[in-house]
Amino acid sequence: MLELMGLLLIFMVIAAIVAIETRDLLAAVISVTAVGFGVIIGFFYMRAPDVAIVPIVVEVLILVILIRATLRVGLKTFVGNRAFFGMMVSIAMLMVLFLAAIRVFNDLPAFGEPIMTKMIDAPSRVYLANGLHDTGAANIVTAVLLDYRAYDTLGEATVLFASIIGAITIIRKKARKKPSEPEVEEWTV
Amino acid sequence: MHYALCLALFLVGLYGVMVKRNLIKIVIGLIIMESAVNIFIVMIGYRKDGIAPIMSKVMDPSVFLARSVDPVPQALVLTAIVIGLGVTAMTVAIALRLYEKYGTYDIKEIRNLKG
Amino acid sequence: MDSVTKGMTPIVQTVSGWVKGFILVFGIYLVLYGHLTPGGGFGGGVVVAMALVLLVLAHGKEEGLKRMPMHVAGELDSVGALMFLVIAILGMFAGLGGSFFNNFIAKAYPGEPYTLLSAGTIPLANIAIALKVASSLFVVFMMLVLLRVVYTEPGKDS
Amino acid sequence: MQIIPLFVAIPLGAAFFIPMVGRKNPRLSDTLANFTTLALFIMALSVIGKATEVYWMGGWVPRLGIPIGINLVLDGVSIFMLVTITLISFLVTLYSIQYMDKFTSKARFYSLFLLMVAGMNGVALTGDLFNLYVFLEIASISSYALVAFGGQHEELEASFKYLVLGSVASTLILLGIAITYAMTGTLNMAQVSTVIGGNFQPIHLFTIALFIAGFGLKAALVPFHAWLPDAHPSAPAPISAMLSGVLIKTLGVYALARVLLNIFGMTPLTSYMLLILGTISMVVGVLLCMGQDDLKRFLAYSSISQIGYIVLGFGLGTRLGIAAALFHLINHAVFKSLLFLNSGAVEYGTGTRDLNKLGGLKDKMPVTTATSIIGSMSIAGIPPLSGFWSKLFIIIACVQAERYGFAAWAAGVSVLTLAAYLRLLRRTFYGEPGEAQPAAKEVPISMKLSMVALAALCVAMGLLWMPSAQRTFLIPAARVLQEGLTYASSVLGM
Repeated sequence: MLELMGLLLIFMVIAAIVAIETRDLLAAVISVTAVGFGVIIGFFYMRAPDVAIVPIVVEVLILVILIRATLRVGLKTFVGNRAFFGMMVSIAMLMVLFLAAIRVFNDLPAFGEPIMTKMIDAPSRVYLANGLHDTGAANIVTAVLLDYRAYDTLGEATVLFASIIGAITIIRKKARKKPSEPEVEEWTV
Repeated sequence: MHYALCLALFLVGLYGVMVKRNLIKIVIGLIIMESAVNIFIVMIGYRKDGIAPIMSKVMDPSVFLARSVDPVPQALVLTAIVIGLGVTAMTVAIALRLYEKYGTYDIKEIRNLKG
Repeated sequence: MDSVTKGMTPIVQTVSGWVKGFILVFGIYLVLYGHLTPGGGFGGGVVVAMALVLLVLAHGKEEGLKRMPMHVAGELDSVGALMFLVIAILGMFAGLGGSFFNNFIAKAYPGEPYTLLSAGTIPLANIAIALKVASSLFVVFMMLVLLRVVYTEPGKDS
Repeated sequence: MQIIPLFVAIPLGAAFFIPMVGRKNPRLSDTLANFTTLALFIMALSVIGKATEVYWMGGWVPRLGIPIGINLVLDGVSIFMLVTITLISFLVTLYSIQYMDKFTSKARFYSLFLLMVAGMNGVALTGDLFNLYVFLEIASISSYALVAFGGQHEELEASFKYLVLGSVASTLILLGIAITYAMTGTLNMAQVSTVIGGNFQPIHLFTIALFIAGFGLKAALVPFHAWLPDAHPSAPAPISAMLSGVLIKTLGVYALARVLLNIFGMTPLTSYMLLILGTISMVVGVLLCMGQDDLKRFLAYSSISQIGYIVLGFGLGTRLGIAAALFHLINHAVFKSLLFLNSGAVEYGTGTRDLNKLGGLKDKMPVTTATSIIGSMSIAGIPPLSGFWSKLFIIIACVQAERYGFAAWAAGVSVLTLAAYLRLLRRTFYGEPGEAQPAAKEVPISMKLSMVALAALCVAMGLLWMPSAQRTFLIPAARVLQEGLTYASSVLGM
């Protein structure tokens, strides 16, 4: 059944190439959403239902944001690439990276045999064996997310907070004032 | 094989970021790169014919340990997705403001700074 | 974009009125039972946010902002983040040898597995995260999607 | 020790709290932010000289030697970085009280600022690879927003460029972390280090290359430096000071040193790579900086050059080299933030930072002139100021490690730096009065205070090389990095 995953990945690569290369705006945005939904199907296939719920909504949100960002300004098609020379250099660099990576990726454990099956003292085994007893959460992903590695989750919430505050700051209409002027507070929407 | 395809997806995104001139295309490139890394992370935790890492009353703990996929990458990827959303939101915010200032998404016409 | 400010047709408005309650309940279920089933604070939070977004799309920006003004959403964002941090810090005080993010409730009163109260601080943390995520996504949506982007001519720059 | 998580929790709490109250009361946000950074600085001073301490989040101590929780490690280098970060951030918040009156939304400025500080503190303390990534993103995302804080054309453009390259860097780092996890099954730095055990396969070299590219982008080493000369000048002056002073060092140089030296262990190949990258950055940075007409762009290019010195010192891998690099790191944090704050003062007083319009400011702005002279002479390496000592020790370390060529480059670049800064001083404060000179006025008190404090530190910092200060502050830090792979045993207690 691993071939299915391979097919899904090939589909995603094609969708990604379309998204990058097409000149039509709407096609590009829809193709990138297709990549996103490919990721979600992959998550379901790889037994990660927890993870799959969040990106469904996130993908839709990103789709809406991107469509608004472009359609709103009435821009339908794209113009081309950077200079030809720079493009060739980039492609050559990426090819070298790809060939190097293919060589070294043979060292990775085969797909379908995670490292925790071989490593006797991998933390994952502890989580699977003792998670329910330690934390009381039957969902081991939640146990990892909110108890064993809760500090990461605090960081994640903080990233979201920072990006919201940052986006509000960037969007605000009036950024500069005279030092003597009083503070103005506005919400742009 | 699977990992190489994942990397190809990553490089397609990187290509978009490096070569394209349109701000929205650059954002799309970034999103593709993030998707590629996310699916890579979940792939390294997948176990063939595995089950989701959620215990149920009827399951024997030792069977669960022997069959469940790795829960850690799934926890990591959830964090990575939310971080990716934050970055995307901020990128689009800046792109919109740049549009307000310049009336275009083309990076060539925006180029004021020498670099 | 008239539909954004005024809302959609009465048919859409009526249907979304029925649906949004279900979405909201589903979101809250995901949050509260996140430690037992797939879901959790992030999944539940985004679903709750989508219920609000649906309201805005169906009834228009004005109506949506009347129910949930932007500065309230911004403050809820801060409150959710602070709540999560406070849960973490409370762990430091709970008993001797407490530490940051100590699951002090589960350690002191281990509940019956597979029930709502089994996981100590995890459901509380889920609620805090859901509050934070829902208000964040609502703010992002309102800001980036409903923002009016107008190109200002050079020279008229504020 | 319960103080360790507070280094992250206090700035986070303040950052979440300030937007709620600061909306109605701007002066309250000034007070809260300054109080927070001052408290952090005092806390950082109080842990100097402590032995290595490991804090397990959530009380998840290792079970049968398997680290199941996230750990914070307070060792010599972490203490060193914490002192640097909190010192600069305190003086910068002090400066911001009056400087940031030029902008709206001050409460959100402080919130983003404190998030950045929390992110950097988190990076300095963490002992877990993925956690490193998360806190790196917190610091990066808030810095993207802060660069665009002014909302003008150049700010937005620079911020977009910075954001795109920064996100590419973060994604490369995340890919590196994912491959590391796939190979070792763990994220704990100490355990990763024991599992790899200095036993390299090709894929480890590939991972190291990903980390060097990622952290190199964050640190703006030369082939990856394109964003820095745009982003650092565009930001408001206090933020430029933070970015050039500590951010690139914490997210770039420190994280790179941790990963390369403590996890993978230094090999001749990585050592040589760092030496080359450092030297190229040093030379290219100083050459590009000489042709600049914008005061802040000049300083930004000079930062690239000085980062090169630090990386060169780390690349040597000897105890003296690492100690000198750390010494230069803290010195550069002090004098580069001073110079950026000076440039902010010049902009505040005259309304421009174009060197062609400046000149002859010494009578109108005496405090700014005096502190600028101290800062410039320190960065140019004039004895007895701090920059002289750290550069001298980097050169001595090169000679001691028998890298004579690199020593010659370092000495040559330091002469060029001196020439560049002398010219800068002449064009700004001395020479013919420029067209902006008549309207110039001296800056308000909080900005003066913080500049004078930094200038005093420039003079005093040379004392850090005295034996007693060296023993408690520099040497423990250098030892952690130099003894690379013993990190694992000291963290896991084996």
